[in-house]
Amino acid sequence: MRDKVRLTREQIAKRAALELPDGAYVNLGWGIPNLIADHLPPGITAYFHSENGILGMGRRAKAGEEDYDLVDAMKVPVTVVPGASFFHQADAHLMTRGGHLDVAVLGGFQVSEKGDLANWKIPGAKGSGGIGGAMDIAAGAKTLIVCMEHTTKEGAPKIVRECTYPLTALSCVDSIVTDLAVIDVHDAGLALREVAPGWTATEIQELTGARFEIPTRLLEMRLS
Amino acid sequence: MRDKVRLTREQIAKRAALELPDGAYVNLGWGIPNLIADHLPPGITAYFHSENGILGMGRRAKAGEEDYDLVDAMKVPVTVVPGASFFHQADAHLMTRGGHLDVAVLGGFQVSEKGDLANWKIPGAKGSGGIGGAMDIAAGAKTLIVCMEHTTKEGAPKIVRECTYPLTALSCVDSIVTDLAVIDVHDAGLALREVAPGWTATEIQELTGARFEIPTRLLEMRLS
Amino acid sequence: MNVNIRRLNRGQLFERRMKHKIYRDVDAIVADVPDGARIMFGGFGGAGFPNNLIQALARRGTKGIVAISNNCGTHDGELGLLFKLDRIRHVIASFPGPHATHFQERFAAGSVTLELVPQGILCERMRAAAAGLLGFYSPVGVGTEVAAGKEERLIDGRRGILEMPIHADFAFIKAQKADELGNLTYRLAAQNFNPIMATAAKTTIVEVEEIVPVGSIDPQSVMTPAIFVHRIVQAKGVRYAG
Amino acid sequence: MNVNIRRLNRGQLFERRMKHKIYRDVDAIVADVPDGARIMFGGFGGAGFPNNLIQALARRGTKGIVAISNNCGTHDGELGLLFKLDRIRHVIASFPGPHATHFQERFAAGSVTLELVPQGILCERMRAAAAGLLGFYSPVGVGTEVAAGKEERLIDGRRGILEMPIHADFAFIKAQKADELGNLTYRLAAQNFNPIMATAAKTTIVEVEEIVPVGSIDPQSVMTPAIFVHRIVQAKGVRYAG
Repeated sequence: MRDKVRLTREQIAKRAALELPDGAYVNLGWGIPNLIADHLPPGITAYFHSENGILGMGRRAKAGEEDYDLVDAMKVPVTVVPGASFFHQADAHLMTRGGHLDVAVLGGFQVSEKGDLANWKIPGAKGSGGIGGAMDIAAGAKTLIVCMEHTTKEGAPKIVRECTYPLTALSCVDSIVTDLAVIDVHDAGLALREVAPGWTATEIQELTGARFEIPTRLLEMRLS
Repeated sequence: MRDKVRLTREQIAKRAALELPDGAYVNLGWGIPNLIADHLPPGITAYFHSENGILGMGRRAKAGEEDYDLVDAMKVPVTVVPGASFFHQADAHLMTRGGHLDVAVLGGFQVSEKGDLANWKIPGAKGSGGIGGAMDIAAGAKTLIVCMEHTTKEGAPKIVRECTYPLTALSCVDSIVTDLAVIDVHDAGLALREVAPGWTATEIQELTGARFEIPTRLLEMRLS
Repeated sequence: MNVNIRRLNRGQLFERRMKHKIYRDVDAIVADVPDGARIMFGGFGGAGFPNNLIQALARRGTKGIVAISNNCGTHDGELGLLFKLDRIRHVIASFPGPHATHFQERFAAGSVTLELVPQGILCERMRAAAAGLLGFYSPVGVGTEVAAGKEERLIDGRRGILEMPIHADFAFIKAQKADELGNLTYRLAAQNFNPIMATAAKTTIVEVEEIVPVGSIDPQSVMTPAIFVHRIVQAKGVRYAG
Repeated sequence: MNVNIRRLNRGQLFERRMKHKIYRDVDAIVADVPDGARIMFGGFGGAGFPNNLIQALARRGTKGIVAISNNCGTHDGELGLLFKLDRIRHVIASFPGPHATHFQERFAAGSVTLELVPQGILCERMRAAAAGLLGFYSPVGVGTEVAAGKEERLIDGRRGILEMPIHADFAFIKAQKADELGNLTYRLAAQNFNPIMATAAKTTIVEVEEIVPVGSIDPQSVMTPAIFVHRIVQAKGVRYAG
């Protein structure tokens, strides 16, 4: 029996990056998705959107290169690529809500079998919580990919029949990339597409809170 | 008895120009209002707005100076003053509808005693008619002045109890400047403020389709 | 510009993407516009009209068009050509215009129908489509012909009518410059409806006076970001002087 | 610029008008902001915060403020100062933030209330106020906590909730440059909420890095036209580095 591999956060990001079509306009959320920009496969160009008014965001600024008027949605000083543009936050969200982004990749606490997403608030957590741009992005992106660990630290499934966490948007998720699998959300329900090296579909199903369809030909997750 | 004077279109424009506060942002409609820009009293600056995306519109372009990317809402090549700005038509109407213009001056077919305005379509006239920016402007300007002849060519009053022409907006007019009088629209109804040289309030009332209040001290219209 | 520009070593890929947007001629760029298409046309007061695209569409022969435009052309010029050739069946406009003779004849004869919309509301309904909104309440036109058939509602003591988004299959627009990715600039008052329409249609087709290399438009001067632009063609300016 | 510029011989008058907008110091510019005022505060991610105005408002002592802001400050920085001094009673925000310690303490204690709004909807509700709209239907937040208490409606097969305009008495914003009439430019991603808030409040107060003569900003580069700007003060940049 082969060793069971769980993907690292970087590997999840790398796998998700393979989902981006060349030339796509893309918004990356907090957490794992934010790592994707550094893991684009060779030959693929993506134009990154930031909800504070940047299209064509580049890599993080190096030490000494920081300009604090040029930050991403996480306050990190960044750069822009040639052909970038700046605009105000209402126009930035005209882009998110209006279906102009080809792909958005968000983190998730839970995804339901109908593609509902919960990613902004943990029940019982301290503090006010905060929505930020997640609800606009989830409501409007042409394609929404969620990157997250397959289970919580306690081992509970994060892919569930019904979300119990506060929702971000209904029926919005197209695909889920985790440390164990790639799962698509279809109208008929979930469909397993790939598993991490060493895992069987049955083993993944046991760690998943909702049934998924298993394809005739199950692929192994590509890690590069 | 003094000669009864009817103001010319230029004189109506001149009189209306006296209503503009210094530094006002102003939109001028078709017809008589459009003459106002050339008749500002000395010492008064106004910043003219054009609904095709200009703030700080200046005089008409002279021969040889025309730039057909710089036209007013009537397709006339114009100029801009220092401190002007350009923007798109949605932002131009954010200004009109959102209460940002200090004064708008429009032409009128009829004004009712409640301040309703009809200025876009003559019943029975040939063709489709056209609204343009009039409804947005009438709905949103902080102060709306109507410039028009006091009566139709046939002598029928244009200030009426109820408009019979298709409406532009309800309860929007603040003041009416005609060739015979200046009349204010108050919540309680119309109030005569000034009459053209040689006219009595009673004579103006006869040519007006709605009752107006007559002030204790009736002024004569200043023509310059 | 004190902006850090990332050096891309993906010249070829950029170019491949660019090639998807840039077309060699105006006929090719409208070749797939089908009969019955809903099309937004930019331009106002003679400025910013996509006259080359309109003429190419006339040559293509697309008919049954639903046009969204501030006006309905000037004699044979601007949209006038498409009315003259009976290619437009319905138009959503704010000011068809007394010189829109071909439209006016057909409107009088009943062969073209018209939805007349206040100019700012025309902008706002397109913007609602662009921004993913489903409708809005506006005080404009309350109590007028424009309110006919629309839901009215009292909100915070003000009367408002429900206005719906205007979507389109295509936007035909005119800009001054495009870079090879599709970032656009406009000149002076030639912006007018163009930047709004660019955001509101499924496919935005732009004719420009000049195509410039990526990176040559200051990111702070971009008026329409490339995300909204799908097809670009450089075309010699044609202005209808009627 | 191939723009015809009208030569004005009214220098004095221009100056009088300017003097109405330009203030000598940040304390004078906020001197009349009353208790209970509704105030929009620009800024996002450390960029574009009107920190000088915020500090002047703290010195003035205005209390009972209803704040509209994307976040709720960073420790003592940005809006943090006003929470620390208990000057804000209610806030409409999209992402208060884990480092908004003064807000979080008061929110937990119940001395500050919060309306949490999706970020794009926050922008859009302010824009609705600016544009004279009375409300709009949006799909954002349907089926979530955000929809609680809001009217829901099915429009063209999509679920939407009714969102109302957000008005304010004042907008406190930060720009890069103002000309003496109030035309503004912003730098890079420091625009964020500032241009929207500038249009949405009754009185817009702006702190700028530089005041330049009228005519020195290209009319095509103006980001906020002067019509939206009521008071201007030049203030040395203060950035909270927390």
